[in-house]
Amino acid sequence: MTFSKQDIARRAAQEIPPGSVVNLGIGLPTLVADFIPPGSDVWLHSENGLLGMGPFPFEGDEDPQLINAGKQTVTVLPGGSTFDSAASFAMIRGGHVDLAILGAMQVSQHGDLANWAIPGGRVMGIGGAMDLASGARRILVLTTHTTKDNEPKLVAACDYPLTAVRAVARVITDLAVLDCTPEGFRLVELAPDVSLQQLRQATGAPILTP
Amino acid sequence: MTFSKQDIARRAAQEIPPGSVVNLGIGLPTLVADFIPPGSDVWLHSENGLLGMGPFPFEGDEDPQLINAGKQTVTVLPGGSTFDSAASFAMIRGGHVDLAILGAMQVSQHGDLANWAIPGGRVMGIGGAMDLASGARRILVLTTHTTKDNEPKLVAACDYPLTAVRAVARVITDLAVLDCTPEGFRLVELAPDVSLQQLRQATGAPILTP
Amino acid sequence: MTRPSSKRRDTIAQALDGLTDGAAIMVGGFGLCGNPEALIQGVLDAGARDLTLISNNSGNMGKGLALWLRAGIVRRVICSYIGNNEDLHRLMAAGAVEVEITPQGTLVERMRAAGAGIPAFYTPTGVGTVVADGKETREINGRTYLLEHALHADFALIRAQRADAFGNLRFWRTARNFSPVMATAARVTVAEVDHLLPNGAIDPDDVHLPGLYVQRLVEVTQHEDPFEYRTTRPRPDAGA
Amino acid sequence: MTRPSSKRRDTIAQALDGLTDGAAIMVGGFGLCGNPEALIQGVLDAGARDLTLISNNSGNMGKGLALWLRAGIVRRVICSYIGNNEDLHRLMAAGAVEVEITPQGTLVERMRAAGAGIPAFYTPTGVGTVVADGKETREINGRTYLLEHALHADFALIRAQRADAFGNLRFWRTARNFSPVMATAARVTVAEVDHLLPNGAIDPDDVHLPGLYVQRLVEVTQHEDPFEYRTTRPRPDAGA
Repeated sequence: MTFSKQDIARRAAQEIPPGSVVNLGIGLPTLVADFIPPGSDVWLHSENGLLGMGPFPFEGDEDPQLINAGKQTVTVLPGGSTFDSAASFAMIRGGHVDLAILGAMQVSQHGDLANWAIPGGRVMGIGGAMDLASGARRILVLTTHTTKDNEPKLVAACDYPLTAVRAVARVITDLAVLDCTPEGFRLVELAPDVSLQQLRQATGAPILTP
Repeated sequence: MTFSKQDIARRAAQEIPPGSVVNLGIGLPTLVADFIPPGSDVWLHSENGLLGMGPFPFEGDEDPQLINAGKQTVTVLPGGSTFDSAASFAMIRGGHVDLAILGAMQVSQHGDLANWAIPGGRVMGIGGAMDLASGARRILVLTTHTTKDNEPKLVAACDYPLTAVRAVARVITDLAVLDCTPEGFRLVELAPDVSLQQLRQATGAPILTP
Repeated sequence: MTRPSSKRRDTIAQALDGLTDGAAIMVGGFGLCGNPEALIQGVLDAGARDLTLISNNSGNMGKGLALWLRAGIVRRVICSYIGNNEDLHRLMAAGAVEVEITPQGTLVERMRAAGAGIPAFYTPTGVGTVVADGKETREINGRTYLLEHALHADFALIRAQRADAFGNLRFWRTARNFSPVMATAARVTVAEVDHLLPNGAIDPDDVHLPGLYVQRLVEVTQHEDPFEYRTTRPRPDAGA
Repeated sequence: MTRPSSKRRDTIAQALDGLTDGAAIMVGGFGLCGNPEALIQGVLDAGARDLTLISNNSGNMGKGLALWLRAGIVRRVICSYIGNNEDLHRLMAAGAVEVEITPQGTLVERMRAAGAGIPAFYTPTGVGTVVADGKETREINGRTYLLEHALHADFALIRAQRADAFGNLRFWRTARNFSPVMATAARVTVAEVDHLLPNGAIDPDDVHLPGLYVQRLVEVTQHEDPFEYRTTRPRPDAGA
């Protein structure tokens, strides 16, 4: 049994220290918000200029001028603040965001991240991805272990256009939790009923066991 | 009859275009505020973080947390704003202050300004002087024409430590109004009853007449 | 204190006076959030062409700055994200518009630098990526950085919630985004404001953008303010 | 929402925990305006020595940071202006304190850079002066600039008017000055606040400094707030 998307998000939430400032990327990382325990004093940062992002608004309360970086309507919690984009990226670049949880197209064992463009594919743009990947104190990646065509996304070296080099600390996939090291991905935790052999077959880089 | 300090300040006020943002240095330049015509929409900037500085407060209204760059208690006019020092110097360095009116120890014909340290004297510090002199769009200097020892302050080349090079546009002294040019100080206006010869004798650089 | 400000313009056309063909224009907003809707339409009406558009998304879903793209008045775009801005995808693929994609933090820091008199700065963002191509790198305290340059514009068109006569602005929630920074980087900043108030209406400590950065003000009371993703949760039963 | 914040400290000593000999400390204030008075006294009480003090004026008239200078606990000062800070003049002349004098705008921009992850930037300020001695210069678009580097600190000690539990701050009038910028540049920022309120007490749009920059909060309700130059004008006769 592999980790479901919900499992990945739940596992990712365990990586968030109480009192920390966290930026959640678009897609799978967004789900993590649902698993942050109440009262853990975690502050969500949205790079369009919001700290202390709350849940989606109640029906009828949505404000087109209060959105997250995914352009979804959101709310702001008591203790939240708004600011301009220069201030927002100063927080990111200056290392004041404790953790960024990002999606990925490829991650290398060295922690190189590729998550903004597929070679030959349509360019969606960079957005805040490069700033987050090189600026946040710790980078956690959530991704399926392989592509739809069963190509490994965890590789020895990325061949997709890079977002940042030596950036990712830990990866959580449907198969495992792994740390990036120069020698390979170090296994932290296997999904239930996933074998080491299965993991190795699905990974394009060495797997180190503890 | 030479220009008095009041005359210099009154003449300097004529250099301020309506609607402009002006920074007044400590000392003689501070007097200029009294001669800005009401309704001329001039906004005084104080580099400690205030735009729209008003007159001194009424007795009893003084607030120790509302001061100008000379650390005097002041007021803030309707339409004024407060901000941090980084924002304040971004305004100055970015050319958003239209005019800085500064004091001087020496000014060269090329517009070099020396106003922060006397060789061998006690160093008072730089403060905002270098930022203002190199950042404001136009620099106007107000000064006595000579030192207490009758040495010229308007010179061919400064020998005091510089504040900025090629910075000063115009100088107003007790003897004359003069523009800086590479060839010498170009006379704009003589004080009443001051002769050109008198001006030349008191100046350490060529005087060009219109 | 409450005399009419000389910055006030009665019409959009007056507010955009002097905006010529070939101008570099920064436009505030994050996607469609915080767009100066009337000014965007006004540039179209004024007939300006061959524009360089500097804006984070440069339109979306056929709205906002997509109007400029569809009208063919944009020659070049500097942005950070295209996403589902199909108009920009199409024009970029056809080679009709030159597109420079920049990391979002670098884009806004370049504007901040322009406004603050900083001609260039070093940043870690983009090192080892295509963003670094052709740029100077430098090692400082053991880490590699890129040199990035200030980004100026002829006009900044922004939207604010409240203004006073001097041009002090306040923004609402995340509609602030790039707008106050763009205002510092442009030669002429035009603010489209929901409410234009007399001086004194905004406390000095409550100003988001000091008025010296705003050259023209135009009051526009009606906005579409489109949603891109209207996400909600069910309201808990309030009883009754 | 109103549970006690873990950032709150009950005593000044707790707020300064971990401040060791040899630390680099930024202290907010412009002259004596906006000084964290209790924290300044607290460092003295804690017995820390050999400090690097980064502050625009580093005391004045025997007050504020002049206490540190008189106690001999400062080894080095980075400031922009000495003026009539006689204690600093005396110690500098005696060679007892090393003093680096920096243009005020460069001083604060170096702090801003440190907080914003910018390791170095070019500035026009100081070109052709002693400030340029030993620094790299570079011509950009026909003008010469100096390279200046980010300035970090171990601690920032600042004063604010209002805080909420998360550490969002508001400052009063010109007491803001360097404080919010220093908070971004230090490893640990301690804010001495007049009023410590629950989260929600400050509207998100009204925050001057977001709480992520503040690690510790201590409420201090009494301050001397000395005047340096109490300048006034006569009150017009109010009748009666």
